[in-house]
Amino acid sequence: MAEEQGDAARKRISGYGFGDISTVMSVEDIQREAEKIAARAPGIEALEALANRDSFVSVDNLRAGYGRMEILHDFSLRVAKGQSLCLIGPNGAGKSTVLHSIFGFTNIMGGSIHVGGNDVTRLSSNEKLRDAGIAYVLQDNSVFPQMSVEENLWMGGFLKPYTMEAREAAEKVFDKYSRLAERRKQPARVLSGGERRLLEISRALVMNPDVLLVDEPSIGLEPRFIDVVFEILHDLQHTEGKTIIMVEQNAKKGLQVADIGYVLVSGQLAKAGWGRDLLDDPEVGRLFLGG
Amino acid sequence: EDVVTLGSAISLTGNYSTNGEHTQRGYDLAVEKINEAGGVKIGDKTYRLEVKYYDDESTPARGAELAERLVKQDGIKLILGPYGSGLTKAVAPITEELQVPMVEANGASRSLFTNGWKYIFATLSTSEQYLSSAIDLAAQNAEALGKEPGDIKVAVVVENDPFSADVRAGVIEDMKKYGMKLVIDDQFPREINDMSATLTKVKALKPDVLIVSGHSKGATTAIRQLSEQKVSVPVVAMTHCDSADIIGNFGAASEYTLCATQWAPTLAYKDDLFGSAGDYAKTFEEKYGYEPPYQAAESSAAVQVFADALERAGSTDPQAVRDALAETDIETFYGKIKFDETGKNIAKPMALYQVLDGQYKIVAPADVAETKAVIPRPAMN
Amino acid sequence: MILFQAPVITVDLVLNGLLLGAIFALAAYGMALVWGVMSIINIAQGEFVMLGGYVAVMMYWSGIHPLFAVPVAALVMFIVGWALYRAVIFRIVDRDLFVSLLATFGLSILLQQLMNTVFSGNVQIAEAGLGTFFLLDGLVTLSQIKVVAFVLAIVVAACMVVFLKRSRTGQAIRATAQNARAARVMGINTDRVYAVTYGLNAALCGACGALVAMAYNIHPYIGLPYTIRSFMIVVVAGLGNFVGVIVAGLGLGAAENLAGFVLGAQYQLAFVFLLLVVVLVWRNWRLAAKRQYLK
Amino acid sequence: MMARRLVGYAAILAIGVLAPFLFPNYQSQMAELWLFIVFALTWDLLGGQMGYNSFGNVVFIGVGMYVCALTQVGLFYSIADYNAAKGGGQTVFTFDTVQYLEGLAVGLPLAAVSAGIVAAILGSAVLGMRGHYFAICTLGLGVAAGQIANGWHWIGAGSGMVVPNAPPGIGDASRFYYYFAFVLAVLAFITVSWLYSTRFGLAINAIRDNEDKAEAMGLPTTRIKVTAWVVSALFLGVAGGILGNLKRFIDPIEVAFAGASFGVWMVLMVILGGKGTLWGPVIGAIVFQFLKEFFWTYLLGWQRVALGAMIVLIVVFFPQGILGFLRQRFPERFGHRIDPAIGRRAGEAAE
Amino acid sequence: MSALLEVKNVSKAFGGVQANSGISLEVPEGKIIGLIGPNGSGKTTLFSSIVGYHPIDSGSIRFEGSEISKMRVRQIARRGLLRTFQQTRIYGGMTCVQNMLISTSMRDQTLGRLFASQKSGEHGRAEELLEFVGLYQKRHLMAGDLSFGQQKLLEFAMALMNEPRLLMLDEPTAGINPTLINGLIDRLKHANTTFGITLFVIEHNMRVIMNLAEHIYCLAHGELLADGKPEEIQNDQRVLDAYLGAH
Ligand SMILES: Nc1ncnc2c1ncn2[C@@H]1O[C@H](COP(=O)(O)OP(=O)(O)OP(=O)(O)O)[C@@H](O)[C@H]1O
Ligand SMILES: Nc1ncnc2c1ncn2[C@@H]1O[C@H](COP(=O)(O)OP(=O)(O)OP(=O)(O)O)[C@@H](O)[C@H]1O
Ligand SMILES: [Mg+2]
Ligand SMILES: [Mg+2]
Repeated sequence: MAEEQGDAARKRISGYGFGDISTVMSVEDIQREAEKIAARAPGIEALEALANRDSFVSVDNLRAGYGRMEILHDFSLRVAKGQSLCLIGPNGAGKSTVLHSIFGFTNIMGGSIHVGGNDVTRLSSNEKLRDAGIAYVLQDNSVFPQMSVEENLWMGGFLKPYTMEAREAAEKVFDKYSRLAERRKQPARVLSGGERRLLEISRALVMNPDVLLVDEPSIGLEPRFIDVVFEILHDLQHTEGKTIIMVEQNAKKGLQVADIGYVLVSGQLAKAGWGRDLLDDPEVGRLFLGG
Repeated sequence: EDVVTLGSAISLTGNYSTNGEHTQRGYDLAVEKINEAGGVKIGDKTYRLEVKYYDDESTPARGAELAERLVKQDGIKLILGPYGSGLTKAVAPITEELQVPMVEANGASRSLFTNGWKYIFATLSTSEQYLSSAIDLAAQNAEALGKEPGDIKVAVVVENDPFSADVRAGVIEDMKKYGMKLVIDDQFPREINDMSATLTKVKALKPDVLIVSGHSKGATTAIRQLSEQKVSVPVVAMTHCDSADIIGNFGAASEYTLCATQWAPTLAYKDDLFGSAGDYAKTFEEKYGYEPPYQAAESSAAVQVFADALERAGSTDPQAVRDALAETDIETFYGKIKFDETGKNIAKPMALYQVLDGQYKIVAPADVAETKAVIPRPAMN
Repeated sequence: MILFQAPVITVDLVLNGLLLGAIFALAAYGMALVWGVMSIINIAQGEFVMLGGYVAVMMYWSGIHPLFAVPVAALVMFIVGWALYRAVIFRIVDRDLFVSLLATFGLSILLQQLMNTVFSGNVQIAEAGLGTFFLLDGLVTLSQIKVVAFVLAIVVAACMVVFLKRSRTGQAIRATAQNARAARVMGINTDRVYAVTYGLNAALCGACGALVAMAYNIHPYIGLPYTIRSFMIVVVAGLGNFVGVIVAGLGLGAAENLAGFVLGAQYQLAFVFLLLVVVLVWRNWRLAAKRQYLK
Repeated sequence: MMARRLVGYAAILAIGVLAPFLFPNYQSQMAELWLFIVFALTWDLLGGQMGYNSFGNVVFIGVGMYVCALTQVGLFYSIADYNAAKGGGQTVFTFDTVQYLEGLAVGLPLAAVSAGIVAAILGSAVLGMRGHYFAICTLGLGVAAGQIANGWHWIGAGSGMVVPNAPPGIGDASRFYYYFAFVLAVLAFITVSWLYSTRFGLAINAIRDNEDKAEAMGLPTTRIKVTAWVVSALFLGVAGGILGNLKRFIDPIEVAFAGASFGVWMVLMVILGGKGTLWGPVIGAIVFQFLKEFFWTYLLGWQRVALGAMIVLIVVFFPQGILGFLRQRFPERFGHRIDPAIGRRAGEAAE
Repeated sequence: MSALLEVKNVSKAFGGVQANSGISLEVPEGKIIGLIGPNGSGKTTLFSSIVGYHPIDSGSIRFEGSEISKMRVRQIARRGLLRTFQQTRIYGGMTCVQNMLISTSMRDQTLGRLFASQKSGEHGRAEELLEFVGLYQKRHLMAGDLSFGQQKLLEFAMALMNEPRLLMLDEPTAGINPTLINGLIDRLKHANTTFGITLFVIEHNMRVIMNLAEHIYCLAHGELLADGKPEEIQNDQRVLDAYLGAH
């Protein structure tokens, strides 16, 4: 694993990366071809292998959606403690829905979700956070605009029995990221896009979760912030040993940082492999990375 | 057994439902009595009376609709009036157009009798008479008030509805007779339950007479806030004292208030159905557990008028009954009833109560007065 | 114009207006809460006030001093509000705001006639048997119950402000108001927050109603004016500005009383509603200069 | 297809014409129903199609009602005398057939025009706001209008105003007005369905879906909105005039500017039938009128409880309305198609 | 020839925040111009100022030689200056075709024209353009049911339907699948060459902007930091420090 990281570091991609735009395909073509790949989707065995056979978070044959509309069809996922996994795929494939389901925002029609061996399928979202140690960073901006930066962090510790604990945790964050410390008294709405993302991520860490769900960490961010955010994630995984499941449209960057990459197509798992391998996979490149 | 069904849409819910209820009970009591006494004799057959009710929710639109429904869908050709001038105003055009007679006991506004309607008959005195006698009293006691009748100051505070508007008109016409001054002339909307602004005006302008008319809510609010703000006016006169039960609710605060009434249990009228006015009061109280306000009495009388007209007409045909009604000339426990060509009852005077040590005592008109009015009202301590 | 002949009258009017305004403010406060947090406009506001009033009246009938009714009414109404949320409101909480307008309107007419059937349409009062203050040789009168109502209203409102700023629940409510989904990610049970918020609103209205029953009078159809005034106050104060609500409430009360005096009582309500319209149009016009609009 | 539709329309017209003879006892309820259809259609023009939910349309009904009635009287008597009339019978106001018809002939058009003008003026002031601010502001307008009428003695103030008695010359008055209402409803229907077929129809839909976008694409949004409101007002004005004569007594708050009844009912009918559809308001009005009459007849004393409960049930559990429901159920019958992919998902969920 | 759009030291502040200060730039006829800059550097604000979403504090904006900074959104749009939004905006409750039909240019349209029945020609063009962005099969779908990426394409097609002189796109590719992005770029270039529509594009995605734009302006802290050809910008130290970051 360590040398994989070194390997990834060598061909480091900044921001959205550069590269050409030769491959042009219509939505329909992508859909069609993607479904072809989906036909030979990897079995559970392959997923186990990627998770080094001691999966910490495991999703089995999940069927979930919104209202009566089923979005995910028999979706399975495996990731070991301290590993990071990146979901990519076309728009509307159901990537966010996977994270929603793990955190308990969707209504689950079938299948099961286990974290650290115990079944969390039917837990409510605050039980997920308190008992199962799962934290979630949403796709769209989710700070409390009228509250000050530190209040936002305190809210992160809302479920802690004593407010003091939350405050201590907040202090830790401030020691770590000075750019937040400078703005601790200001209302969160004045933060720039990157700082918001930083706040959201560190706020998710106040409850000190084992599993971190991150949806499109880099959306709408300027290149420099993209790198900053991914460094934070990398740091969390490797120094604090968090398990990270992320969704990323900026697929090159995502796959390059993550150990494991899953390709999701219209609610089904189409392909799975080491992030690095998927990066090099021509088919994936053509269909999802823009060549 | 044969039945004659009367129809009525009255306010069972809504702003006027208090008095709507009094009205309904008045109707029911009379119907019950008449049926006990063997019913109505039409031609050579006797009929029982019945009343079909709808709820107009105190809204005229509804009232008009329901009146039409009573006649057209339910085939009822004899209508008993709703409560209040507003609703009567809404129903009368319908009965007029469908040419069915309506005897009403709670629409007092004169504006009901200026459209040339031929099918409306009212057992009650029209509302301009309600409080004009209070003005007369004030004039008679002018020197007691330390004034010439000419410079007595009057404040008129009425709800903004047909009935009170006409009460106001009557009072103002009467004031003109004596040349009194109108210093306050406020009309408050139906929703309002706070008169303090107006009463502040009263306190500032110190009128000698305060006239209030606003159904039960008006009476309640006025009495309460008068005592609250310690506004002492030598003569305070209002309508709907008894239906608002101001004595029960406010006790001392209601002392010396002058109250317009169409009827009182202490009056000398009598008939052979209910006996004397007092007997009627007893019967009513036995059945419903409270003293009958005049709204109930005049309603009962309305049913008697119908019964009488039916017997004289000798048929239930609306035309015949209408003509018989026009000829009505009877005395009931409620008073004499005789209609002029517009349908008003011109045979019965209004009476005026005064609250004296927790009792309603008639103080006007002179011929039926039980005692002399206390004017000016002693200042509250 | 006697206003100027006797300036004391103006004092009297304004004072009585303020007392009235405090009571409006209480109801408006609840509406601001529900509107801000759940984006629901509660047309049944006035009916909650009315219910609270009947609680007071019933206690008065059973010989308990109606002042005790204020907390009791609040408690009872909190439960009622909670129940209503569980029964109906939770289904419309994330719907178009207009749906909530209609649904709560349905509730309001339902409650009106229900109360009419239970208590009849009579005007009811809960006599607190307090006296009256006289200032400036009796020209300015303040009935003590109104003063009590005023004080209570202000105290309750103040407590609410603190509660929202300090308490845990308060924090949760604010968070939910600002970003519900984020709040859920923080592990806040937004559904419970909504239930509590709606309950609190009902409780405020209940307390308000008890005061109305003591200071004025109540009957089943008293609701609408309170609902509309609450609107008016919240709109004028601007959403989320809870202190503003109190100020606006007092202001409205005074303005209304003066208007009733100057224009004559028959135009008092017309004045209130025209004021509402004018305020809105004016604010929108101001925004239009910045090429924005009210929404 | 086309032929079938024509037959359908013909049938409806036939029923409309014959109804008074088939059910002579229900004439005025049916007349009221046609007016309700006008209310609903015109409300949906703004609420459903343009996304502007108005509680203030009663203003136009009220204005129309008063203008028409005042004209009917004013042409022949002093309005002040008529409304102030006091005193036992010496002043009696009667209208012969010619006067009566003349009054209507002038009154109804005048009602339409004045309502239209009011709409244009108010519209340009109020239609700048969006969302619930518009709803609240119109609500305020409705109540204020009622309160002003309620205080204005010249038009009868709180005592209301009795419209001129229908002279025998015109026969059965409620049948007479039934046909007015019927014709008006047909006109209203034709007008709105034509509007929806033009680009104007698309434009108001665009405003509903995203007004900023519509503006950014260069649509004259303000003028479009005001126009739509004025169109509604024209019809509502006439409807008001007719309603006044149908009810025969104009109470400022309960009949003319009846925000708490007509004002809300028209919204309910639309929601019930289906917002933003052509036939929804019509169906909604019919169903609503039946339910209402049923409640008021058989649930005496509980009718409003029932109505309230019904409202809650409708908006909470049935927000898309009858047509909306059908449209979801059989989209293709409404010319829309659903993404096959989503269709598949739904299908699977259904199993 | 003079530029189609001339912005002369435009400033705009929101309360305390100075979103734009003294920005001057030019968009020549027929070109594709890029606008980049850190988050919060004032790009969207500048767009909004140009199309009249809010009044500017100072400066002048000239379009086709005439001052437009005092005009309202609608008037400016009628002159053929159009913008798309950072968050896609389409008419979700209408079908794609209807979305297109209502997007036709209002340049010479009076209110009355709205009541004239549809011109058949317009319908044809609408379908052509949908074909052009690859939405032909979905033309009768409710626009709201389209996926995220397809909605962006529809918005683009609607803009073309309006036949603007200048089209300003705010982050057209944000959150879109990389391969789809290529398709979008291709379409943009196509529109520029075949329809001769001038483009002014905000982007954070270097892969897009570098391949698309002929000239790029870079904002930072509300001020114009640098401008030049893509390769110049790529290697401009200030831009690297303020925006791109070392790589
Ligand atoms: N709240 C919702 N209700 C109904 N359907 C939804 C909802 N959210 C998403 N969907 C549908 O579910 C499908 C998957 O949505 P999801 O957000 O998971 O896609 P995604 O892979 O995250 O796309 P993107 O990359 O654009 O975020 C889409 O077809 C979308 O239309
Ligand atoms: N309506 C507003 N009110 C107050 N401040 C605003 C408003 N709009 C923008 N700002 C501020 O102006 C600055 C520039 O905002 P703008 O949206 O133009 O940045 P941007 O360049 O578009 O950033 P991004 O790349 O994230 O879209 C930011 O600091 C923002 O907080
Ligand atoms: Mg997503
Ligand atoms: Mg931007």
